[in-house]
Amino acid sequence: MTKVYKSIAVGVEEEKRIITIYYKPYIRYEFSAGQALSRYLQELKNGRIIGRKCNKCNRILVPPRLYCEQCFRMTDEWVYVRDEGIVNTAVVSYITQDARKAERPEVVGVIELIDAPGQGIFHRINVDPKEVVEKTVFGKRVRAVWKKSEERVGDVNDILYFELVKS
Amino acid sequence: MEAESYLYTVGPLAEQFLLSIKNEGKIKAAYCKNCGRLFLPVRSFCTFCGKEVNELREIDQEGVVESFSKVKLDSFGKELKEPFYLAYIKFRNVEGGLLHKLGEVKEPKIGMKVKPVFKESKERIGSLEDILYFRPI
Amino acid sequence: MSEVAIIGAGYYGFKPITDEVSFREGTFLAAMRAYEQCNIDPRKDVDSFIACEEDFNVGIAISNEFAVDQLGGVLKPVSTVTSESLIGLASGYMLIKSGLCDIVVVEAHSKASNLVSPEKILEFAMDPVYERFLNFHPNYLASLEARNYMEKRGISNDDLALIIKKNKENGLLNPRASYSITVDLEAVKKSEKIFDPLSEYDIAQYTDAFVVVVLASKEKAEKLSNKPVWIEGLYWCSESSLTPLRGFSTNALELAAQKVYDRTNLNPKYIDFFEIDDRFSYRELMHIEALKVSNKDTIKKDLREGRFSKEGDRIVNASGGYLATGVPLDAGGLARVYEAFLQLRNEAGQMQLKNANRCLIASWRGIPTSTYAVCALSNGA
Amino acid sequence: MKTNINIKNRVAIVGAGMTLFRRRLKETPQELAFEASRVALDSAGLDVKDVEAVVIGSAPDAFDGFHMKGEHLSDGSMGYMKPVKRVFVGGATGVFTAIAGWWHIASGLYDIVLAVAEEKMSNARPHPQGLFKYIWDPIVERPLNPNLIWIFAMEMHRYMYKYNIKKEDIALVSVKNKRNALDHPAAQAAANISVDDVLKSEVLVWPVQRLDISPVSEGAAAVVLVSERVARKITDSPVWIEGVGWNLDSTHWTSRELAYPKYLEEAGNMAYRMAGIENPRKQLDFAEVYDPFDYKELHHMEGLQIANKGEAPKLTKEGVTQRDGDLPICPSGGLLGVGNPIAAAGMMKVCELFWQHRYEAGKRQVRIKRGYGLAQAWGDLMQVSTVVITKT
Repeated sequence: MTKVYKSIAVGVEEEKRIITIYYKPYIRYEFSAGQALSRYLQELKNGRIIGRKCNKCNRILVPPRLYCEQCFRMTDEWVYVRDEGIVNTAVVSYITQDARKAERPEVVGVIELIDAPGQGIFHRINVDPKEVVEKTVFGKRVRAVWKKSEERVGDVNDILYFELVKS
Repeated sequence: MEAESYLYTVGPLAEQFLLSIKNEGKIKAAYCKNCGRLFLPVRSFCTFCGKEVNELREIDQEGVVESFSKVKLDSFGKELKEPFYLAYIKFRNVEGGLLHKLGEVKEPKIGMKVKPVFKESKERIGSLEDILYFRPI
Repeated sequence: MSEVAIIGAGYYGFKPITDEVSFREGTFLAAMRAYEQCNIDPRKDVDSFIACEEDFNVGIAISNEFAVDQLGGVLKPVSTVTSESLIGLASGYMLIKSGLCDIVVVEAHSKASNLVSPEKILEFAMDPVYERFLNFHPNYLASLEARNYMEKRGISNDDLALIIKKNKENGLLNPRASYSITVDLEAVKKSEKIFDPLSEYDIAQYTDAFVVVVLASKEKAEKLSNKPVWIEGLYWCSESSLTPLRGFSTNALELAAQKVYDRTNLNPKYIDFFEIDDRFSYRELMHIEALKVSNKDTIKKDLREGRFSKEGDRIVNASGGYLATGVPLDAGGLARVYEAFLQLRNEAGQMQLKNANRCLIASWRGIPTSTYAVCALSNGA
Repeated sequence: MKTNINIKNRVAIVGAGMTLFRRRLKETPQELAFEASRVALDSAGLDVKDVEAVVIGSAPDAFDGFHMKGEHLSDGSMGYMKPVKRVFVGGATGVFTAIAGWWHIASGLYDIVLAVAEEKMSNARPHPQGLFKYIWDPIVERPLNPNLIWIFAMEMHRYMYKYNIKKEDIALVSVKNKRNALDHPAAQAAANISVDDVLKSEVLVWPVQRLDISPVSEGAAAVVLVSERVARKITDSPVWIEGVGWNLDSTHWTSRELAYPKYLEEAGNMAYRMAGIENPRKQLDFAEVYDPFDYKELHHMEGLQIANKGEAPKLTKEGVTQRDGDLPICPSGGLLGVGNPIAAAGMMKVCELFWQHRYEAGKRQVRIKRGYGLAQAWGDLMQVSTVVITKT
């Protein structure tokens, strides 16, 4: 027999009547970005994308890492890559982070960088949602659109979004 | 890295425990039919023998201070304007006990007998905060 | 002879702040050192990896996601044990004993310097109905326990000062002991008892540390290492995390230690040195009792006679313990394994103890838990 | 991986139990863990005294709202004065809890181990989905304000693009599992729906719609694991754990091919090798594949090599995966139908193995012809899978 304990289900209205305990947590962090990502963020501020190259497998890792996870060794050098790539996947979001309805749909996806094959960046893509639904955006070439240099702070949001490269 | 806030359910038997504080001004303990233990804090299972528990029983309201400390820092590590005595209090024939404040006391002692002082019944909401503190007998 | 050995161990950090690395980079540096020591390639030689971490200590909701690349574990059996790192070590031990794995890597780290409010994180571990409402700094749970214990044993703050002095000064020879200092007993006595009856001296601070340990089966260990350190026995045990239910007890540690003694046919007399949790000064004494290194009637006398010092006959925390190195969150158990590993291989430099052939390690997860692990290590001599 | 398949000690499942899965339950996390444990122990005819060690599985601490959730759950999980350990591999935790229980016994150190998984998701306000932002990289991803569903939508869409798979074919999974769940006594989201209902449901993150997703749930599930010696003594019908596998891919999901779960192939191979299975499509009787989203069932069937790449929708369409098909997938009703209290949902799948093998699944019963069943779970940043293979 499938043994199921008859736990007590509570409806949304009923929850207001039973005793519950309210608690407001306070948990904050100041993360060390580390050597690789610190430089990455610094270069974003300069309007450039930088990666780390592993001279054993010859891959360029973006976002950069101090170590090559495939070869298990320290990566060897810093390499700038163009802010252009190919759309690997894309979706249209109609909801916010905490599951509320978004004011307007937002397209996000993974952009595989031209100069760092196999390495993708996760970001917003400024494209008609129709292109996503019809899957025509897949494989298309896109380029980063940056904030003005005085507005950049060293954050992934220094890139506003990626947009289609007009051919 | 947490939610904005949490709303915890307290469990079916602990709810009865909190209601008896609210409605009767009484601290009750959970009673395990299987092993015969009375225990606090109240939960709907017996930690000791692993059986379901669904009964509360009245206990002697007189407690004994097992230990105490003068609390000077709050949960943020900030200095409290009004330090208070935190105590661990046990009750006769009851396993476990309760953490609470001591009041109306100058120099607490381990082994001191205390009893709970409740808020006015209309102010009680069904929480351990319905007990203002424990005071010496 | 035991079937599982430690063949490599490496670390990075043991400093109050390690801003120069991310937690992943720090772990990578520790892992590289551990692998180099036993000359293994994690991409080829390791069968499984275990990371010991808690989400709220890392700051990521599923910390396991971020545990893999820096260990060389990509596309391998990697998992997380959310517990004290000695309990993670126990998992590696069991994986080898089962016959499934020959080499297992266990990792733990602390990036405590990333935590803005460690006390609020600890409060978040307490019970929302029965504990959190009082709004006190979680260290007061230790205060209650300390007063209860001190009263029962007739131990004074002067006695606790002896532990503080012993451990903080033992650490002076330990490169990992960032909090070691020479201790002026008078200054300790005068310090404010902010966590009444404890002062800041009685409470170990946090540290950043990254520790990686390589375990191997007997066959592999003998092939890869000329100085394997054998795991003779281990056990772990929890009582209840609910302080008001449990009261002040180290029953779970006592049981864990007894199980290890029973399984290995050892008793404290056969153990050359002890590395045990001392995150609160009085706790070292409670743990000594639970491990039967002393007992309730003799503990005060043994302490005052210096029997737990490096010159004594029951050496406790020759490394300096947490009071000297700081508490590296759940990496504490592995940190102690690292200290024992050096001693048992006669590689502890100025700290080296004579005749260090067998060590007992006891770890605790700190307040509000009652989770302990005990591990007996030996160099086979 | 040079995993040694000469396991010294065989392990059996001898009891299983669970709570209701619901959006909101009155019990505390400890109490839910207790209820599932108690029912599982009773079904094995064992007492708390018999349990030698406990393994707990639970997903992010942020859901229940407890730091060190394993410590909080321990005495509810029959762990008082016992060795207790919590394991955690994101969504894959439920099945992994059984795997960790397995290695306790396979090591020869323990004979009777309780494996318990629990999740309480509705404590968090305003919505538990908000918590998922903390699963992303705090430096390069969190600043983009991601929603959990984004990554799954990105994976789903890549899968659809690469193998040219249609939404209506994916929706068949949701229809099947929610219908299967009508026969599950703990089910939260059982329903008789059509493909059209799925396609017309609210679009959350295209291509993910409301009915493609499992619900927010609370609940617990547990199994009792024992050594061969004990199993022979206490039951005539032990369910043997013949294979276990787990595998974790790189954190950097943006540099992985999302259309195919390579890590699952590796985890599956590890378990198949141990169980001596060479052709899963032919040798398995049924599989409880992880299905938090409908496309995931298809994705996972392919990773498990039950279907060729891109061909799981075809098997589904042909009815192979129906309860009366040749290889039933998710006869329990899965996460889509029974509910998804994360770790507990994975453990529910292990419970289902137990009930199916013992012919205790009632109306959900599938035919056991060849003797093998499989449960699988998946998690982290689309990067980890855990697999258990059982045999009658």
